[in-house]
Amino acid sequence: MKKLINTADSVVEDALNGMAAAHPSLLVRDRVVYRAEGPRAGKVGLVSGGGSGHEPLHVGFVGYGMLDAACPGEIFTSPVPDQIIDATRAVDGGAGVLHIVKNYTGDVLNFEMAAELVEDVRVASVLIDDDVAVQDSLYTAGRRGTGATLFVEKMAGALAEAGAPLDQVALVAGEVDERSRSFGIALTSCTTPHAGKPTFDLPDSDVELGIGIHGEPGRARGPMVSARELAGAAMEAIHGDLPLRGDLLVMVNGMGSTPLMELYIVFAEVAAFVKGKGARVARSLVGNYVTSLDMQGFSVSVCLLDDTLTRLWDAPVETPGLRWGR
Amino acid sequence: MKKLINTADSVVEDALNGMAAAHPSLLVRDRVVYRAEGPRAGKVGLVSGGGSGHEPLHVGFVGYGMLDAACPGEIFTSPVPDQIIDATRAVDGGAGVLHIVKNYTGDVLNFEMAAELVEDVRVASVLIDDDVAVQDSLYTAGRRGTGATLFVEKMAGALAEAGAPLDQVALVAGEVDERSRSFGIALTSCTTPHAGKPTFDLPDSDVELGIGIHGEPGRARGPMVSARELAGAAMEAIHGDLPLRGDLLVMVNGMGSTPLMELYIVFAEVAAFVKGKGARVARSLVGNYVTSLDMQGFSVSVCLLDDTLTRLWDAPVETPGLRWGR
Amino acid sequence: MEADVFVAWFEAAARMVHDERDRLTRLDAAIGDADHGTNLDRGLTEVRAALDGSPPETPGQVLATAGATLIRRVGGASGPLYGSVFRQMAKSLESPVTLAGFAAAFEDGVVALERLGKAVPGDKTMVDALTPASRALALAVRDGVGVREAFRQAARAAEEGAKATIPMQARKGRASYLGERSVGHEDPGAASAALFMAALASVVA
Amino acid sequence: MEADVFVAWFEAAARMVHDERDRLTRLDAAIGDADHGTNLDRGLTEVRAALDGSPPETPGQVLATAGATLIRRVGGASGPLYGSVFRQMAKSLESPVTLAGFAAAFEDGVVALERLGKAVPGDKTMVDALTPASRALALAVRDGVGVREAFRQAARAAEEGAKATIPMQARKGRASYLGERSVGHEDPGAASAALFMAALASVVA
Ligand SMILES: Nc1ncnc2c1ncn2[C@@H]1O[C@H](COP(=O)(O)OP(=O)(O)O)[C@@H](O)[C@H]1O
Ligand SMILES: Nc1ncnc2c1ncn2[C@@H]1O[C@H](COP(=O)(O)OP(=O)(O)O)[C@@H](O)[C@H]1O
Ligand SMILES: [Mg+2]
Ligand SMILES: [Mg+2]
Ligand SMILES: [Mg+2]
Ligand SMILES: [Mg+2]
Repeated sequence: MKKLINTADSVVEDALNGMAAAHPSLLVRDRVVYRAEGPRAGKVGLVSGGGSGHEPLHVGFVGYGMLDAACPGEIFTSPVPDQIIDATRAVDGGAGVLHIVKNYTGDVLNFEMAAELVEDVRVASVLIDDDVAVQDSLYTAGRRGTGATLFVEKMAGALAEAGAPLDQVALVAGEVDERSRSFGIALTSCTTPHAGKPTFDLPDSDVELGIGIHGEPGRARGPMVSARELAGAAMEAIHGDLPLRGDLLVMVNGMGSTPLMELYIVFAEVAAFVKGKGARVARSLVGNYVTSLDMQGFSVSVCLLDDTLTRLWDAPVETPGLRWGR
Repeated sequence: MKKLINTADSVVEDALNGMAAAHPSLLVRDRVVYRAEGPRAGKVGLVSGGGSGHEPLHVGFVGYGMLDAACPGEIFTSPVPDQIIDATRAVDGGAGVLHIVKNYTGDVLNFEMAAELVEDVRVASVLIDDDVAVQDSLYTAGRRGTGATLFVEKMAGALAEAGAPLDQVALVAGEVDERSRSFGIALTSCTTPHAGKPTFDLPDSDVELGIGIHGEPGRARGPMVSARELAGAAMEAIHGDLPLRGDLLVMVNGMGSTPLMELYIVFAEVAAFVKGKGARVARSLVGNYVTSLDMQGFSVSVCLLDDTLTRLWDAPVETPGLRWGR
Repeated sequence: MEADVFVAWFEAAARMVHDERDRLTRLDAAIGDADHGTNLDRGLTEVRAALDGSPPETPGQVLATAGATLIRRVGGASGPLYGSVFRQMAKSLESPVTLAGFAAAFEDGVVALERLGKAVPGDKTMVDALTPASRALALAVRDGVGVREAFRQAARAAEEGAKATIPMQARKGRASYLGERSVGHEDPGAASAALFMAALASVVA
Repeated sequence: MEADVFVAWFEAAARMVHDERDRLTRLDAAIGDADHGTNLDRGLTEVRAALDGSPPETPGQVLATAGATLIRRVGGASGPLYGSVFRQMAKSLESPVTLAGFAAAFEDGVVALERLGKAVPGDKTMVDALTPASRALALAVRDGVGVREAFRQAARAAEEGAKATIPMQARKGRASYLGERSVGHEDPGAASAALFMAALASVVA
């Protein structure tokens, strides 16, 4: 393992210190990342969080138009209730707080515990479960939350910024999740600092299809083929679950160690696929946004837009990881 | 080699198609990336370029407040004069064109040839040579252009946008280069699509110190140590060449496959170093901006700011790779 | 059983989990996200520190401290789940603590876990180690077996339960995403649950 | 020498560079950026296509086409440098082409290269293969040696010149960044220059 770290135990702490040093707009306190300017009276607060190792998600999405606070756990480990409780209390501007929770047992349990304990704040929560690689059935923990989390944080954030009440922000957040699907493919495993070696072995001839964002192996192993074929596999999985139509928001997301050039190559194929289905890429994002440490690979996330969602996507945002309009 | 590509021969073409599909604000024609809206009358045009494999540099920095056109060559190969000639003619709004050239023999020769051949356009050029790893002497091709290229493109771009004449834009561009220094460290080699295997071998116990951005080995090999020590080595090299003082613009840049979390860990150490020298991180940038395909590692670039440069840095920019203020 | 037995339990568990940390993480790497050993080691180190800091006076206080600390420090799925086992035990346990009382409280703890995680036996989770352990304790009480032997049987049952997760296909937690690929691997949470029970047995050995 | 000899020269060079592409790239990987083989192969493939497309009538036209195509298609350092050699040769060459005329034009080409790249012998560049080749041609002319033997001697001199770059420390181009670490490796541009001369020798063999 070769990583730019000091010790395996201090990676989260050290990285948060770096974020605080780099971004005066952020405040880092007790393992929670806040907007430095604090809560705005009357605005619904947005809190998310999850294991670390997915940067810029979530900590890099704190700021105007997105999150009010993010609770980073240890590497790939959901945050603990204390962090979520602190964050929830701190960002409440009187209009209540939305918890944006990716559907993993750990995230769900810890956010639930926290929500129960902050009786003094009105809390709603939305569960993100966009990963079509997982069958949503009695035989799984349900679909994982992956790339669509960014869509929800952005759009719900814009709505909250515009002054919408908690129930409406929660409703739209849920709608964004429902209209979004993702699928990921890994070319390599990642290496967690504590394990010190790759989570799984993958020969040069193979890829993992249907991965999540925690370095887990995927649903199946397949042959390493061209960008066109890999993009096709991801898009078929998405299209098979939610037929593509109309205006789409499309994200081609890198898993952390995939160069931007390769993501653009994938995006070209994704765009061609979308066109082939008679739909339209109305908005797009290409880059490393929802990552899995140093994994090589990509995921595609698609959201079926309507006018409202497009407006919410286009609204100004000012965070370390996503910024436009200001 | 495991890459998201179709064929080694088509990587640049395919990636440019992806960029064009992802960014309606860009126009890709004959291997040149332009702002879609074309030149603005009276504005100095900014043209840069170089080998591909450094994305987002340069193609991702085309847009309001930065470049008017970028000429991507093959992987790690400077563009050819035809591209530069096309770009120079196309972006001239009557006020002349600045060529921003990184100091590599290939880049210099091809830009020079192009400049000689476009007699119909007033061309000035600035040479970027910020890499302190290379001794600037008769015994080298001179210092390489690396991270400071982004600073120059941003600040000269802002000045051009503000309507400054060519000689002034060129002057300030040169000044930014003179006030900037960089140093890079590789944890792994990169793999070019054509070579298909790593450019150099590096055991887990070692790093390459003083690398450029083309996968070349560095000036020396050293032991793999902590982020603190590696950041310290980079900062000592910079500080030894240009003593840090006053307000600094500091970029901690990933070489392409280094996760953001690790870059923040490095940034924390860099910020501590700067503080220790009595200087101040006034502006910063953390991310993969001037990359070397899938290399793991980082570089630090520092620019000594003054009020003018700070204002130019803060001015609005709207490109795929860098965006704020609009 | 006095408070010191319970303190000793968590100290032994902390030691054993620390020693087995890499094995637990490796198990989690195979069908999860490679953090279970680190998670529990971190949590139990904190439990130890909390118990050292202000030694509780009653078994219930020990369990309550352990449960709360695990919830406050572990995160992930296992933090709340283990935490809820011990917090429920703390609530259920009557003093003085007898084997029967312990077994009943333990059963309550497992039920609380099942309720929180919505897992049932056969889902390939820690439940598959803890329910056999609970049943072994109940049988020991019924059969009038001594504490030492009862805990040993519980440990054995937990260990067997953990091993029995190997052929199972996961239906809960992260391993469920793997579908059939989860078959053939021991569940890391079941393995750590077996360590908890082995620690208990070691305390009264 | 007629145009067809020059066409054959570039066809042979294209073939040889294509066959040696990976070796050139490997040499460039050691002290450069691993693109020299790909660069030249791409360029010479284009030269071939250009010569096939509209076969030039004079040696000068062949050289001019080759030079311009290399400049338009190679990029990097080697594109403009090789391009300038052949463009200068095209300008200098007088018809009919004699060995003496060829040698003089070649010398002019090398001088143009040196002027453009500001490299001198010993800097560990293609100059270190091309200047000995040029000298060999001049000596052959002086000694009245035949074309075939003259080209063979030039090829040998270029090859020796290329090998002589191995112990040199680079002072120009990308390899110069490596300082002392550039010692011990053959310069890729010198190696490809030797191929150009070998191609020339093969044409009149
Ligand atoms: N719903 C559940 N009910 C019971 N146990 C569960 C459940 N989900 C997960 N577990 C247990 O948690 C263990 C994983 O713990 P850990 O790795 O610490 O958390 P995470 O899965 O969040 O990374 C699994 O091996 C399993 O035994
Ligand atoms: N200034 C120079 N003068 C002469 N030859 C040079 C000079 N700089 C580089 N070269 C030659 O160019 C070769 C490298 O070519 P190539 O790899 O195609 O370009 P780049 O270095 O731009 O990647 C070197 O091996 C060397 O022989
Ligand atoms: Mg986890
Ligand atoms: Mg090159
Ligand atoms: Mg886990
Ligand atoms: Mg090269």
